[in-house]
Amino acid sequence: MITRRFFANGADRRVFITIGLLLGAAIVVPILNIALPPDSAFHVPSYMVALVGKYLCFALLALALDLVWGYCGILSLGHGAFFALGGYAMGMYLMRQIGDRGVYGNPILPDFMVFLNWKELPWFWYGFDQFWFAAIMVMLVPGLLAFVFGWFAFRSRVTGVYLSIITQAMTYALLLAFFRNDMGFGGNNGLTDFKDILGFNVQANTTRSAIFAASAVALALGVFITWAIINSKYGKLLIAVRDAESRTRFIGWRPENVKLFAFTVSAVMAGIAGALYVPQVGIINPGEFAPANSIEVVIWTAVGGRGTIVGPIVGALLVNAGKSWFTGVLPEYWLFALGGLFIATTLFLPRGVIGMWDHWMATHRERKAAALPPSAGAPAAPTPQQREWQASATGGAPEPQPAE
Amino acid sequence: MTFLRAIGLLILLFATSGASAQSNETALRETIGGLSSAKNFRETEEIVRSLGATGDPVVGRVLNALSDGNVSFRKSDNTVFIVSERAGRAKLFDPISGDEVGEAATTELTKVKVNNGLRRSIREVFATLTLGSPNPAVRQRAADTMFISPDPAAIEGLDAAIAKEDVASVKERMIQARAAAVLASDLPEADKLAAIEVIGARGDRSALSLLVSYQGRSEGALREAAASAAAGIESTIAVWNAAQNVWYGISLGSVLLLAAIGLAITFGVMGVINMAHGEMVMIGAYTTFVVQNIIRTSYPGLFDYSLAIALPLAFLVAGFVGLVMERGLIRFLYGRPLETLLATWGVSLVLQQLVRTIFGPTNREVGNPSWMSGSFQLGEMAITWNRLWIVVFSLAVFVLLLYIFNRTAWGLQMRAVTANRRMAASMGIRTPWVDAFTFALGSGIAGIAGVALSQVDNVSPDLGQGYIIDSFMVVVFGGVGNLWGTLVGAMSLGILNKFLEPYAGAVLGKILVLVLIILFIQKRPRGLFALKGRAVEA
Amino acid sequence: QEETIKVGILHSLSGTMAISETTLKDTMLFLIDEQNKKGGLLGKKLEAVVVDPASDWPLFAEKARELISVNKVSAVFGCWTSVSRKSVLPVFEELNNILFYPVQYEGEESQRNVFYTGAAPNQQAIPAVDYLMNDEGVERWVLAGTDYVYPQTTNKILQAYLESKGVAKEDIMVNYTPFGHSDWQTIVTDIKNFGSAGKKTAVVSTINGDANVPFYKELANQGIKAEDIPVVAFSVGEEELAGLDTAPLVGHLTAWNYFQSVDTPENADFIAKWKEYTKNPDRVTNDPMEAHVIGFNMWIKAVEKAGTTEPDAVIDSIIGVSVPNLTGGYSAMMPNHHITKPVLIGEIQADGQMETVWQTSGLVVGDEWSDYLPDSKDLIADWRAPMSCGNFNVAAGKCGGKGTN
Amino acid sequence: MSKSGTILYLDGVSVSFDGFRAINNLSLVLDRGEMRAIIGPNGAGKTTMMDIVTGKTKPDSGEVYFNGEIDLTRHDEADIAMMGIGRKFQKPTVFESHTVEDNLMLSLKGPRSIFPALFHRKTADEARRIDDILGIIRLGDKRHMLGANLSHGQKQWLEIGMLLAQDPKLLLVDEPVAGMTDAETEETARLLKDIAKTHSVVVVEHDMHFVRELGVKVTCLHEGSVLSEGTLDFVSADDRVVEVYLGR
Amino acid sequence: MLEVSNATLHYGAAQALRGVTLNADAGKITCVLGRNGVGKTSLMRSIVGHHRLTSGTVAFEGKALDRSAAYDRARSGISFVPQGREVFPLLSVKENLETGFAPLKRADRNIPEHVFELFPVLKQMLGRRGGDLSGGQQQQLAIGRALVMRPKLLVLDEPTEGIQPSIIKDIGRAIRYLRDSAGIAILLVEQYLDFCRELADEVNIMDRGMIVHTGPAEDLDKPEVRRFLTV
Ligand SMILES: Nc1ncnc2c1ncn2[C@@H]1O[C@H](COP(=O)(O)OP(=O)(O)OP(=O)(O)O)[C@@H](O)[C@H]1O
Ligand SMILES: Nc1ncnc2c1ncn2[C@@H]1O[C@H](COP(=O)(O)OP(=O)(O)OP(=O)(O)O)[C@@H](O)[C@H]1O
Ligand SMILES: NC(N)=O
Ligand SMILES: [Mg+2]
Ligand SMILES: [Mg+2]
Repeated sequence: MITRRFFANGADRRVFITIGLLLGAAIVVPILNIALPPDSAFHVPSYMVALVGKYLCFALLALALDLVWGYCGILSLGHGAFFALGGYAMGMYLMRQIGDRGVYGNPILPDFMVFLNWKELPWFWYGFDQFWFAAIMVMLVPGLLAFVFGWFAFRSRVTGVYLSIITQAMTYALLLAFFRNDMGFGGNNGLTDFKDILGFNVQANTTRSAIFAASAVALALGVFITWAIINSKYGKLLIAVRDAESRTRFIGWRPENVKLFAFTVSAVMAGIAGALYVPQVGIINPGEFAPANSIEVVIWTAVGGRGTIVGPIVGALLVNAGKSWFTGVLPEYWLFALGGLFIATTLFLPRGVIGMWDHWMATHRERKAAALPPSAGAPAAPTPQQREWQASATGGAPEPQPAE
Repeated sequence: MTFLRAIGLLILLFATSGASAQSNETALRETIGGLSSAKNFRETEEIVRSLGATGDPVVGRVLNALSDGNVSFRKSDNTVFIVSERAGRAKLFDPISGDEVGEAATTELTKVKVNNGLRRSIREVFATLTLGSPNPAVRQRAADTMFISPDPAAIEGLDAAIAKEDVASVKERMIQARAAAVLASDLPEADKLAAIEVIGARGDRSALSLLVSYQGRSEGALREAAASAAAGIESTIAVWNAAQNVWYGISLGSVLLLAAIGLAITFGVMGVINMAHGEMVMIGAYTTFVVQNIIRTSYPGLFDYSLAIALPLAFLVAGFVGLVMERGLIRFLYGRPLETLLATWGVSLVLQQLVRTIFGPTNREVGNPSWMSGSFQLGEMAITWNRLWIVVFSLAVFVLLLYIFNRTAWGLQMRAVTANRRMAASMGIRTPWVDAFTFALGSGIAGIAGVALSQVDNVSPDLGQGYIIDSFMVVVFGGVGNLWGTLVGAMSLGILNKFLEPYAGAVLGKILVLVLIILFIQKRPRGLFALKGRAVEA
Repeated sequence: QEETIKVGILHSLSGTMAISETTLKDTMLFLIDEQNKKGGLLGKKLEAVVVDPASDWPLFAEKARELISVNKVSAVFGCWTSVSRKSVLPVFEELNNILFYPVQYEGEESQRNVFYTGAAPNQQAIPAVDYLMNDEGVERWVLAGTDYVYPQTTNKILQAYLESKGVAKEDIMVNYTPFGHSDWQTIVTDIKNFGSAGKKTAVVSTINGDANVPFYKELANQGIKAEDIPVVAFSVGEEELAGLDTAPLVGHLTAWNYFQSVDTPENADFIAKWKEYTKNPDRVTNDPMEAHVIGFNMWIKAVEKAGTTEPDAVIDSIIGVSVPNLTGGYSAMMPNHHITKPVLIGEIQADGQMETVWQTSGLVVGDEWSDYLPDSKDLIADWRAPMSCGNFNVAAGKCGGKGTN
Repeated sequence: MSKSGTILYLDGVSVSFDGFRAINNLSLVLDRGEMRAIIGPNGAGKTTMMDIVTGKTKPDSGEVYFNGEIDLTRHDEADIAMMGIGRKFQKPTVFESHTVEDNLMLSLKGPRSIFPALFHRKTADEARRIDDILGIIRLGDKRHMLGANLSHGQKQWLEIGMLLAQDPKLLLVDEPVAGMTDAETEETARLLKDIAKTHSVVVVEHDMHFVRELGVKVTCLHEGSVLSEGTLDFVSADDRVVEVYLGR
Repeated sequence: MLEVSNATLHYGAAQALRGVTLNADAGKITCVLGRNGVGKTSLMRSIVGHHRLTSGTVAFEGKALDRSAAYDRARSGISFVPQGREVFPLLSVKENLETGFAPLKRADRNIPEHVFELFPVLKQMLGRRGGDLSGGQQQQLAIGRALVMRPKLLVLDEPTEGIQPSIIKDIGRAIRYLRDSAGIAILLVEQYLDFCRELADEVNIMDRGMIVHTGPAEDLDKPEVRRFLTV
């Protein structure tokens, strides 16, 4: 039991180290990018800044998903939707900032509206010329959608795969809707050709570095908030709802509210991630709503380790860095590499990178504490065969199951 | 133009009045020879018209070949041949006798070009030539062609043909063709009113088309008659349209059913979130491609049986891949359903890229065998054979699975193992065997779905991706673990889609369907065929 | 290590667009290979840098940045969809590099760093409609497309064009379908119904990619013959038809600037070498490939002219460069960064090839700003000094679209 | 019958599943502060009756009142639990990935909304209460063990502990001593008698020694309705009870 | 018939069995008793093959079982009534019983009449889903299901839990009948002391993962044995 507590401290320490690293990166990376000459060994190229900045946004998205999936058992296959909505809110602000510098020189209407013969700005574009308004919308729109969607779904006790599938239906419907040019969001091409953010040129190195820093800080904040949530009594409740939803009801909790809160917070986090992502990649289009994108987020989280705070971040960084790297060096075979990575992860790191590390450390410590000869204990990372045996032997999984 | 037609008419009269037209072969040859010097489509068309004007049935051969793009002339001497090309060589046939007269490299030949307008003319000319054919089906086709492109000059020819005709249905078509020609002529109003009635009674789309266009050209009583006849047809067509929507819905539903039914086993029954399901479908489709490819190159005569051959093969190939997947991967993940998502996603990426590497990224051609091509008319509804067979096939697969699932020992063991693997083992059930073969069954079924889907969709490495979301939607909408749910789910989504599509358009229709699914799940949080009671919560 | 000139290839090799773009990657490798056989460029060998943007639009931007910043390529050949091009535009602008874009598109763009070697709407859509109207006597039009920007814009232009030619509104039916639409039963029936109004009807299809195969299969099975209701497509080439039994589709039309069947010595030579390079006697060629051939040769020539691969120099020197195309003429790079091309209308043949049935008498200059859209008819692009502007308003007499005052 | 003064009042309650009547016109009244033992053959409807009271199953007909005034059929599980009805399930269900201690902590009486939970800090009072309960259920040395890793009997005890932590007005206890040793059974009987001093309790059991130990009024259900009611001796002397339940 | 020798078992780092040695003979009822959490279930599950022993052996009819999977053990004649019933919830009662056919020869694939004699309620409820049954009914089903397999060794983990008194008596009679007529070995885990005392030919007492006492049923009245069963 002492080991447990010690270990719990270990997990907390890891969280704070992560926060520290992120805040450090927020300061150091821009300095290394801007202040050092390009030929310096410590210079961080702008290319890297943009790339890592993008990964950080993905990490925040994965963390958001983990809050609901890892800790509350809600496997959302539609989290990309919240990310994309946040991105669109930011994109709309950036579009309005273009002003009359668009190709048609129309001071009000974005280019895509001009060439599709729109005569005036649709009402839902009002206000997006103000940053504060856009910033509110970045959080409000995904949050509200999640709230309304969750309110109905959780109250109706939609759980498990049924919930997963309707979240997928939601993002798919949004994908199709945003594809439509008539919706007024630029159709398939989405929103592009951004010029300024808060009066600074989005393409300038300094701006990039600033957005990078903002992403790192946002992620650090996300980590902190998630950590605070998870370690509160509410966090325990969240896990209780994940494991035995109906049981919580019989002791007086309302699982629908428990889930709704987490789902909404998570959607807001995803929205912020999307908003930071857009100025860094320079485009937001309906592709972000694609169900496959949301599934990928699930995969990052699983790779890193579901139900841990650092896991999704590690997973998002790892998979995306892998993708960037593989698509460059193995353009024709990278899918084999990535697919193989996923398969190998499930086989050899069944709890994800972080989960496996924890498991290993825990067993290691416990064994030490129990002072058993090593041969007597079960091996820490069982081979596939052994695990199959265990899986079939233990019937249900010893690890938490989702509601379905 | 009118001059040519007049000649055509004369000759036609001559031909159909029974006097055998002594074919002047040299003259014919000369006319045909002109094809080599025609400078544009218009000139070619004149030659076609004058060939038709001979009224000599032998020109049918060359016209047919021309329409199919199989007429060429030799660059060296401008002789015109009917050709049959294969791999850079062409066999040459005499355009009149049809006898093989030699061979040439395709590079030595120049093809006589045809376009749609020309093909249309050939079709018309052909019709007038074949109105007297001994084969009633050919006569009927001729009459139908003449109905679609009415020509007042043909009235007399039709009259003669009608008089001779003894097959009632063909006769009726001729009368309708005559009526169409009458409308196009400058005959008196009374004749035209009678013609409108005849056309109105025909009641199909081409009749409607004629009437509507005539309505635009006429006035007074004729216009009114045409309008009311057209309205009559339109109202019957509206009824047929509704029936057609149902049929389309069923047909879309059966495609969804096929795509989903394998998943109903691997996911619905076994609980494996099988993201590689679509790739199993794809493997089935590629198996079909390979089978057809071999048949095409080595046993062309077997083409009509290609699907029958592909079906068991696809089942085996996809089933085998499933078996390997289960043994190599899935079996380590029982009890950890969510991780199957990660692993099978990986497998799906690998399979896609593998197929891309082996077969290339582009679409591969999978043809419809003749019994799956074309359509037949049921009232005003065109039912395509491929869709019909797919409906039949999907239901057959469904019934088969239902039988295996509910009536066989294997089915029982399958359900026991997936409910509680450990306890099933203690009942003496060989769980690894059951797992492996159940997964293989689900994959094999997906494979044979691929055979069917290759008939309506494109065979490309992305094939599976196009179906995976719909498949999950169907299985979940119907209620996980319930085969009937999958059937009813697929059919209701198909029909719903097809009823929304005409009003909302394909895009909005699809969005609406998704929104309705979301709303529906609120009402029935465990799908259409939800299991209820303690047993489920336990 | 000998110094090379690097050329970036930015085409999706996986995901939904791989089906179209992979061939273009192969084409580029082939062209680079050929050029190296000829001794390379400026005395150096060319080196292809291939990356896979995986049909993922933001990834296009990332990969473009990687090609330019990390791999230091001199020019990039890539993109297919408009959205991928839109996604990389700011990158090319910021890092000042060159993109050759080989696919027909909706126009309404002219960017200093991009060279558009595919067709603008006036090089494809409008001549096709003219052909149908004049040669086939079409009076009633179905504009069917995939619901995204290229079809939407093209159809907007066509609608305006048709109306200017006196076609009534009720004689135009517009229909959009989602990407990858596979169940065409209803729409094909609608087309059939629309076509039975007694007027000659044709379908103008801007249906994209994957959706075409099931569309044509349905057309064939429902027995819609080209003689009755011809379909003219702008996104269907030899590559797409390779996946279809074209026998029932004979006579349906496509409009492009190149067909594999074009009977010229240049083309025969190109096809032969291409088949040899790919070691596949069945490999087909298509229009975007030709666009890359033209673009690549133009770039080679411009680099030779400038004596450097420096983008600024090449951007200046390439205007006016003219290279042989594969249809027997010369294509020239115009100041608006679009090129001159012939327009060909072809009918689909039973062997999956297109047979040219009509052809513009001369070359058509790509018109980036459509004359049929109210806000773009006054715009022109000219990247030569001193104008050097992609959206010069001739009415206002200044660069920058409309101008604010 | 008057509802006032009753803690639980069921009248004419029926429920059927796919045509099978599990509860058939059942009437049962429990006075405030009363403890009642319920026995009856397997499938008599005892668990179903608890399902109805706790809101898990809605009756097809009949009245179900709590505290004489609250119509339980109009409330859902969480409401009912909040009103003060606690339940121990026949098949023990605990939060598997929480420690024994956290299982208890989540069950402790207190506000049940999100924000208080978010900013909750464990008070000394709560800590004491948890320690007390751990003592009662004898899982003190397992307080940091995960629920999943408890043996069957240990889970039974934890369930009882969670019920105690809720401190409900009415306790519904379904087969509390199944899987316990005889000694533990006696212990449990003592515990329940202790609780019954201040609470109302309904206990379902098949263990007649245990029921005897409790020494309270016994109701025997059969086929969804009351077969016999009275002291244990009275009920076990009933021939019908012997016939369908006790056996000879 | 069944010999367990020196069995140890770990859950992760926690040890549940510490060198257990136990025999169950044909035609005898062998009882295992012990307080909660001493490892009875762990032992039974190791015997039927749900857990793999860390060390030690399990032999059945002279053959070592350590490497064989649960289904092979079932096929060799071990059938198991687990604690917590584990009926297949979505299968009907009839189907639940029929899962026991798997190890049988085709000719034997019927449900023995004595199953329904023992548990008449199962006959009435053949069509109902297992999961819908009441707790006690499920327990009856679990026992019935094990009997369908015509076992040579019947392992029962607290089979009387949740069952009404009259049927407990019937189960007792049935177990005795199975021992006497079919001569099968019965391994019974029980908390219900009286039941055990009446039935057992031999009792084994467990404590903290070890067998601390083995002897005839009468031993249960000895205080040094009782000590292990009190709180
Ligand atoms: N959802 C359901 N569907 C069908 N039958 C059900 C359902 N729920 C309960 N039953 C039946 O209702 C009856 C009453 O069940 P209940 O669980 O209340 O019995 P019980 O008195 O608690 O029995 P036990 O002592 O065995 O626990 C049983 O016959 C059971 O099979
Ligand atoms: N999966 C597991 N992981 C870790 N520890 C476990 C696990 N299962 C059981 N244990 C522990 O092993 C010990 C023995 O458990 P077991 O279930 O064998 O006890 P038991 O004698 O059957 O008890 P009961 O009478 O309560 O059923 C218990 O202390 C329990 O906490
Ligand atoms: N540019 C296109 N075809 O998207
Ligand atoms: Mg009960
Ligand atoms: Mg036990």
